[in-house]
Amino acid sequence: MAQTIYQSFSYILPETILAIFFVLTLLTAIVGKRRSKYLPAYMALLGFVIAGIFVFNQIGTDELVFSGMYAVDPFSWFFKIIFLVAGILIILFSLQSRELEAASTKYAEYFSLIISLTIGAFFMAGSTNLLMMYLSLELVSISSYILSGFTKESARADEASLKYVIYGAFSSGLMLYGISLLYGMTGETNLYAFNQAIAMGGIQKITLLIAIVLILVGLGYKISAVPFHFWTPDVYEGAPITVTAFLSVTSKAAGFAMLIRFFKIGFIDVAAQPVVAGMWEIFRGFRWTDIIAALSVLTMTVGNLVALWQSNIKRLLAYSSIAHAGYILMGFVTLSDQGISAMLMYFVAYLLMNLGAFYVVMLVANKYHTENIDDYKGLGYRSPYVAFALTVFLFSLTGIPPTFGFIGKFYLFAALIHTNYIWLAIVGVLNSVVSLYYYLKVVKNMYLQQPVETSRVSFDFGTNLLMTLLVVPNILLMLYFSPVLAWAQNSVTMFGIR
Amino acid sequence: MNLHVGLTDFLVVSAILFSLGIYGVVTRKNAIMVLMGIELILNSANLNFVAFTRFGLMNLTGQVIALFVIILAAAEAAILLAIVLNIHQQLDTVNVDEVDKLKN
Amino acid sequence: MSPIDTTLLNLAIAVLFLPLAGFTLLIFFGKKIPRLDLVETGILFLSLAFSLYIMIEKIFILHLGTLDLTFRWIDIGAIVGHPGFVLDIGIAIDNITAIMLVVVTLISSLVHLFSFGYMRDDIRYIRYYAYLGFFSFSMLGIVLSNNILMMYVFWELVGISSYLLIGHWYEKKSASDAGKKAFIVNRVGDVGFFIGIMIVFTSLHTVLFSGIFKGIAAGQLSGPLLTAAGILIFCGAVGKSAQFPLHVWLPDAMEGPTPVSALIHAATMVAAGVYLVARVYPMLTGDALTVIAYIGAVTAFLAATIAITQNDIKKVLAYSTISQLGYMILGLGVGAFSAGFFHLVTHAAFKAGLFLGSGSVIYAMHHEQDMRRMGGLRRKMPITYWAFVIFSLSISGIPFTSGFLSKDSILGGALAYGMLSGNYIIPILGYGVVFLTAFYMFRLIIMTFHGEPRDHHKFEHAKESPAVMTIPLVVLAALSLFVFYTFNPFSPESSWVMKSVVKPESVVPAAQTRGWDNPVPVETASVPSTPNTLPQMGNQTRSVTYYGEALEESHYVGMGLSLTLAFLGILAAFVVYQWKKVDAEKLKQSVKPVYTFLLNKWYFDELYGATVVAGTVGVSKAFAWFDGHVIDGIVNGAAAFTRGASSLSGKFDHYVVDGLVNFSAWFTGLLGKGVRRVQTGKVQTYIVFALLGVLIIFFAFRQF
Amino acid sequence: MQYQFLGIGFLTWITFLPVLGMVVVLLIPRGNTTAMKWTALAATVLQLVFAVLIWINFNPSLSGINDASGFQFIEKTRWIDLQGVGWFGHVAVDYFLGIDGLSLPMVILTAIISFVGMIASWNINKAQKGYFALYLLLDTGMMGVFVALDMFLFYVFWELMLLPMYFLIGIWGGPRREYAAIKFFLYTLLGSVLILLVMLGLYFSVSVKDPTTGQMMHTFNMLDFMNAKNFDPNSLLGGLGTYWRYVAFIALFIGFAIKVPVFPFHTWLPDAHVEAPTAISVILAGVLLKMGTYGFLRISFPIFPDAMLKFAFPLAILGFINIVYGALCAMAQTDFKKMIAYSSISHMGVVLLGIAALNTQGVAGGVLQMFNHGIVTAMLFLVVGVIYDRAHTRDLSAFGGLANQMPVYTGVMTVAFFAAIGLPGLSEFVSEMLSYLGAFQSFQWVAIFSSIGIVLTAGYMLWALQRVFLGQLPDKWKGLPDVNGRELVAFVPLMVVVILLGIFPSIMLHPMNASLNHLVEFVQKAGSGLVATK
Repeated sequence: MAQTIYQSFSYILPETILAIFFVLTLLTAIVGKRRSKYLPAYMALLGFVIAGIFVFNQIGTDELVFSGMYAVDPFSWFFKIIFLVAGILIILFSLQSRELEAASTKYAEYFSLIISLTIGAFFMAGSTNLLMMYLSLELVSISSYILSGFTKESARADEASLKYVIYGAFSSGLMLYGISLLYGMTGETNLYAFNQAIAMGGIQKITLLIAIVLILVGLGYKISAVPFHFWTPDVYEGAPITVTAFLSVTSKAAGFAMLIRFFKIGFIDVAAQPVVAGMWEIFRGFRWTDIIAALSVLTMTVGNLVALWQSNIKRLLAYSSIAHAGYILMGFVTLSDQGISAMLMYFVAYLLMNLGAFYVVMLVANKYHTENIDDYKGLGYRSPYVAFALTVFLFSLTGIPPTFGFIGKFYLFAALIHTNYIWLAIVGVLNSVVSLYYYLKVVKNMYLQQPVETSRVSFDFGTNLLMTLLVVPNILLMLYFSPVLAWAQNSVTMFGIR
Repeated sequence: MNLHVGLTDFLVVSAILFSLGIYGVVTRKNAIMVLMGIELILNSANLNFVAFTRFGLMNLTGQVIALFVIILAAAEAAILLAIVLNIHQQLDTVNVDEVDKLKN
Repeated sequence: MSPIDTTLLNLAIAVLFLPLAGFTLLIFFGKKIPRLDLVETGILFLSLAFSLYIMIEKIFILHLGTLDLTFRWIDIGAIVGHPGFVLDIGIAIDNITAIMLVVVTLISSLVHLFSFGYMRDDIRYIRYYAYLGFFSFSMLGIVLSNNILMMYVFWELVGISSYLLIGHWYEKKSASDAGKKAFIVNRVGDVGFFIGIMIVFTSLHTVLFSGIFKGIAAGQLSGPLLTAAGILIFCGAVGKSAQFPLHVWLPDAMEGPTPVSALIHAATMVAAGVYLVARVYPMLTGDALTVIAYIGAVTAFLAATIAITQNDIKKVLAYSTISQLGYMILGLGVGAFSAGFFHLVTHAAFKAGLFLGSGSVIYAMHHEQDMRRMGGLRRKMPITYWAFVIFSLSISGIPFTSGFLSKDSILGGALAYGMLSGNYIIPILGYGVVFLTAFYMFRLIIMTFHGEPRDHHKFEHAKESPAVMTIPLVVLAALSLFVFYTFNPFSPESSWVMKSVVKPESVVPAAQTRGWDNPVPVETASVPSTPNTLPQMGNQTRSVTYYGEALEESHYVGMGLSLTLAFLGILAAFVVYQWKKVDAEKLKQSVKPVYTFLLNKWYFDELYGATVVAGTVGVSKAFAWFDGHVIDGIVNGAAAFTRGASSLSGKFDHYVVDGLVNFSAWFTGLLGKGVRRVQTGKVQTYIVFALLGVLIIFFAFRQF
Repeated sequence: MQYQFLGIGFLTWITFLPVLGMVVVLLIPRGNTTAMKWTALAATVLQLVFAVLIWINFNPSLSGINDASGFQFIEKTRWIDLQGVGWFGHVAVDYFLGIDGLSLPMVILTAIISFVGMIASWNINKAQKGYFALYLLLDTGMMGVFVALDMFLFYVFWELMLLPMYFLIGIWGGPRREYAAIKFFLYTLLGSVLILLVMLGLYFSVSVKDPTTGQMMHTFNMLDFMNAKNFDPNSLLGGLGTYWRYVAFIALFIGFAIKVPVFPFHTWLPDAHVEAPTAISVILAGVLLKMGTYGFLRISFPIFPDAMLKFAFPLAILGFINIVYGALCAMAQTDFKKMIAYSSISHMGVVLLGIAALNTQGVAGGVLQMFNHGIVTAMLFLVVGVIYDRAHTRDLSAFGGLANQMPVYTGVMTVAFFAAIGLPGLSEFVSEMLSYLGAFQSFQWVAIFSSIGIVLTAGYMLWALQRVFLGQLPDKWKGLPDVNGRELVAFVPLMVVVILLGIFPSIMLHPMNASLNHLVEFVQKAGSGLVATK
């Protein structure tokens, strides 16, 4: 049941906390100058931790607040956890990033922007209202525009941010136009009402399609699904590694959260009885699933194939992240809670492996001053542990046991097989085989080829510790994944759906 | 003689604006002009919202949304201008075509 | 089982495994302990003693039936509704076995003795004796086994030991080639043998001879399949006994040391084929037997013709071996079972003798094998010479020799067959060979021992071989006389061998026998032969309807015919080579084409070389290429295309295209390439593509 | 489960001992290579000990295959247990190990080969720590595949084995190692993802009563997959002889065929073998190839008996192609190792032929051939390794007359070669004979044509033997030393096995019989729709 505005505030405590710390972090620029330059980082970290505590308090809540604008339900809760973890990790990474050192005077802005982006992501995950969707999306976008161009001394960062902002603004503009059409047709901005409106029928389908496709542009751009992915490689390559990592996880996950919620709440046919347990019907005559399926196939295939050609590892990871978007989309095609839970599980895996990979890339960039795959030659002999970690992450990205990435893929394919999307499953597995090749290219350079110079390069304890924190779950969660699975399965419930 | 202006007229106008916006974004080389194109797109949407509210639907949601959008548009414009400024300092050009160092 | 049986069986097992023990001993301790060759030889003589005891007990004293010792080797159990799978193997001793035991051990031990002298200063002396031991083991295995599978097993082992011994001087390429050739050619026959076994086993579910015959008698296997089985098993014999068309390996096998040739490639191993046919005789259908008879006849003739032209002393003997083996096979084929086997025994003695004799000559001539360089050795080495003469008389089938007895009865059988079946090709060939045999044998003797020495240097140094080498010769020479077999030099039937080795009852369905084939006429069978008339012999003609009769009828005719031909042959030899009445060279010139044809062994090697060998090698090359280029290429795919297309990493198509299958590889290349192009770095192009995407999606899904 | 050591089951020991060793190796400080070697060796030796223990305590009368009570040394505990939300059902993955007559020979083989391989890799002189660690990991992977009865577990082990293999070939391999390693990895992964899909299909098609709660649940238990009654009739793979079942069978087949390797999926093999270091070629040919055929027998046949009966003949044909094609390709090789690689293809063809026959002797022969070929081919690769270590070339034509130079070596390799030729008295003869006999009963002509292979094998083997050992010894090899003690330690056990099994094949056949007969009977009955007698 909906809540009054006043009550509602108690449900957005985490967001509020983050907002407060956004300000505080900014303030440190003024007050904490002559104290540790890392003060803003610590402040932001503190903010995330406290917010985290409040988020944990919300476990199990299933509420719709601010008169149906914003849902606080297990689904969004799951994503919030992901965002928090990602945020914390990114902050920790940033502390070691050499690129950011250059702009260390602007740490306050940097970290506050990370917070603001996270806030935006929070709202994206929970918004059940078209306007809300648009606003939160814009919040995330704007923060990321600035972040990607943050080291404005470097030309490529500037270029990245320029492309990003133009492309982003354009896509969101299209999305907005689509929203306006939806509003015009239903007179509603609330997804639930919108659902009922469609259920009553009398919607001009052609217009509806236009609107949906336009909205899809906005969403597709966020999750960088082909053909709305073009900004991704350039921005990922141009932006500072930490930001790239952050975008590749948080903003993408947020985009997915929004996508799933929009389509599920908007188009689920509550009346219809599912054929397979856990599947839900969408309104007859709407073939979103086909669109999504097409997108997913396109996305993973293009992502993988182009990744094969990359020589810059950031760019390679950019394309691989596109491909992964494709994999995740497969889960949504099934239109089943099972598929969604598989997607959620995949996010956990993706968070671990992708951030890990980017972390190693950052470390290598710090010490070896290169992002070129060919310069990874002999890494396995010069910095064994880092190389080992990267190997684990890459195999996890490929989805080979004994890594958690395997479980992620495993459940995606399971969902597909269960709902008889066998052709899609086959495309998926073939893609993962292709992907093996370019991940192996890195591994090959690290181990199979002799280093040019053999001096050992070692990293400090903190680094190794942080890396271990990423490596261990990647393997451990494969050996015992039931908690994650349970969590994912319980998190598919959204407010107002069954 | 008073000619009656209906919802459709508004929609048509907004559609035209929308198209013009897209055209601008795609064709203009100058980043500022591209920004203008984007503004056009946003405002065509705004026009829709307002029109829909004015005709048929008797609630104010549309107008409210329009307000929000205007604010956001301003914010976006600010960011973009800042970045363009930055670009100009770095590469001294505002031609989006010449900003293509990042590619395969 | 009565105690004496057990004793004999145990003795037989001892006979079997003693040489193996010797082999292991020599292989592992040959280097450490000196003079192990004596041990090995001792072992052989011991087993000879045992075998003699077994034979005498079995045949002359106790007249025992077949002794059999069977045990279960493999039992895979059964599943419901299917016959179980068990393999029983073991040993059995009947008269044939008993005699063969003696033959093998006797020749083997004599060869061991002989080798003391012949191989004295060989680099791998001990290894040589080890292999001899191993061979004896395998050969005895063949002789003793009571089942076709174990026979096959030892068959192969014999092949291997022959391979090792032929290639004993493997530094010579020709030697190692010869060994390889022998093994592979034999393998070809063995495949047939193996298929035959498969047929037999799958239809009868046993490999024991007794079981097989029982099964066939019960009609579980009959018709063309039975004939096929018989012929396929015979293929094994064709390989081992160097029958046409697989005879090509035996002459090359002469690359091995001469004693080896004597033991393996004259007396025992090559006789194994004959022994095999004798073993499975009851299951051979009429058609199969006819095929066998023809193969035998052809082989005998073909080899004899070639032997005439050869100048290498061992080559001559080799071809004579082939042709004699042809005789035995022919004998079995035409139904002269006992005669065929009898010839095996006698031939073992005199042919081994011939080889050892030639060995002695070669030894004296310091490993000179070309007869054209010899001559006049009679005076230098009398013992060898006289032994040689006896062997030659024996092989030519002159009375008072063992050869006369056995060969004559075979020919008689052939003639009988001719009468009954009405086709005289086989007997004609057979008798023709008698002439040829006598001719080439005495050509050999004259060229080697008579006349004037042609190579004086070698001649000077030539001298009679030491006792260890002459004693075996003497022994064998003695054994080539009739007394050891019968006291009536003119009646083979009275020899104990023929008496104790009786033609076994055929178990094939009567309809598939050659009606007259059995000792007693088969009423059920439609007797194919219309009564034939004998050549005029003074008395009136009368019809013969079955083999026994025909044999008696043909006996004297046959004997006379063969004697005449033999003497003619010897005469011819003397005319040409001794008294030089006819100039051999002129003769050659006058029949040049024929001569060259024969000299080149009917061009069999060339034929096989050009067809089979070249074919296989060619195909293998082709396949290897196919594998490297096409299969890998399918996998390597349109590497060409992608290489052309890919500007970035040539590696990529090399690897990935390789990894994926053709199409997807091509696809990958194309797409990857294509999509990469799109990433121009110009944001507006991106936007255009996005819009394009929107439109495509919109139109693709417009239809609701 | 009564067979325990320190409260842990034998199979767990035998499977995870190497991992234990790996941990120790990793802890050993860099540089102390001797300690690493001996640790690794100790692990493999202990594994061998356990293998022997298992073999001793193995009860040959039990059948296994589809009958849970027929398995031995069973260890079954819930690994993943999740009373999920309704629509997902009860998710359960078992840690389910057990062996029957089918897996026993493979377990023993793996133990032996790992031990031998360990000895063969004694003089690895580059990054030893990594090598031995990976080697042991590989060992675990292989052993796991053969003892796992839960398909999920099976798949994990199956994949687990890929990673170390990739590195072992790629880092310690020959000149073209990168190419070979990647080729191997891509091929095998392509195969295994197909297996993965089929596995999922089975998972959702089969539902059994959960022993604890009594509700219906999906499972990865192979044994449940084999029981036709467990399939939901309207599920993807339900029923008999349906389109999807055939598809699944073919997918599985490709997955396993790539490992075997069956023509035309074999091109990874020559490269991998040639480039891999000796010990790894030994493992590859000795154990990895067997996983493919093991997969057929353990998974494809009993789970899809209907499809098996349908595709038996094509399978036999493929076996024939493997035999002849492999042999002919081997004949054309000049690289010693490559020749032996192709000979493996040929010999695995015999396995295929035998198991395709689907009768007692055929399957028994096939499985025995798997074991024997493992041993023999291991010997062959060791032989090549020995000569390569000394002469640093594998070109057959570069040698000659080694028989005088290295008599012991010659003796060893003569045994190996003759075993490979299928000489009676040596192990491979028995298995090949059984396979051919079986095949002859089911597909007469295929068997007859295949027997050409007997001649061809003799041909190329003897030819190679002649080129390397006979003839004149080139001067440059005058100094080659004969095999040393360490190498003999690797050779002797294998030779003993080869000869022993040649004379008393029943040693190995006896424990297999019950299971294999049951397998044959089960497949034939279940395939033709009748319910097999448990």
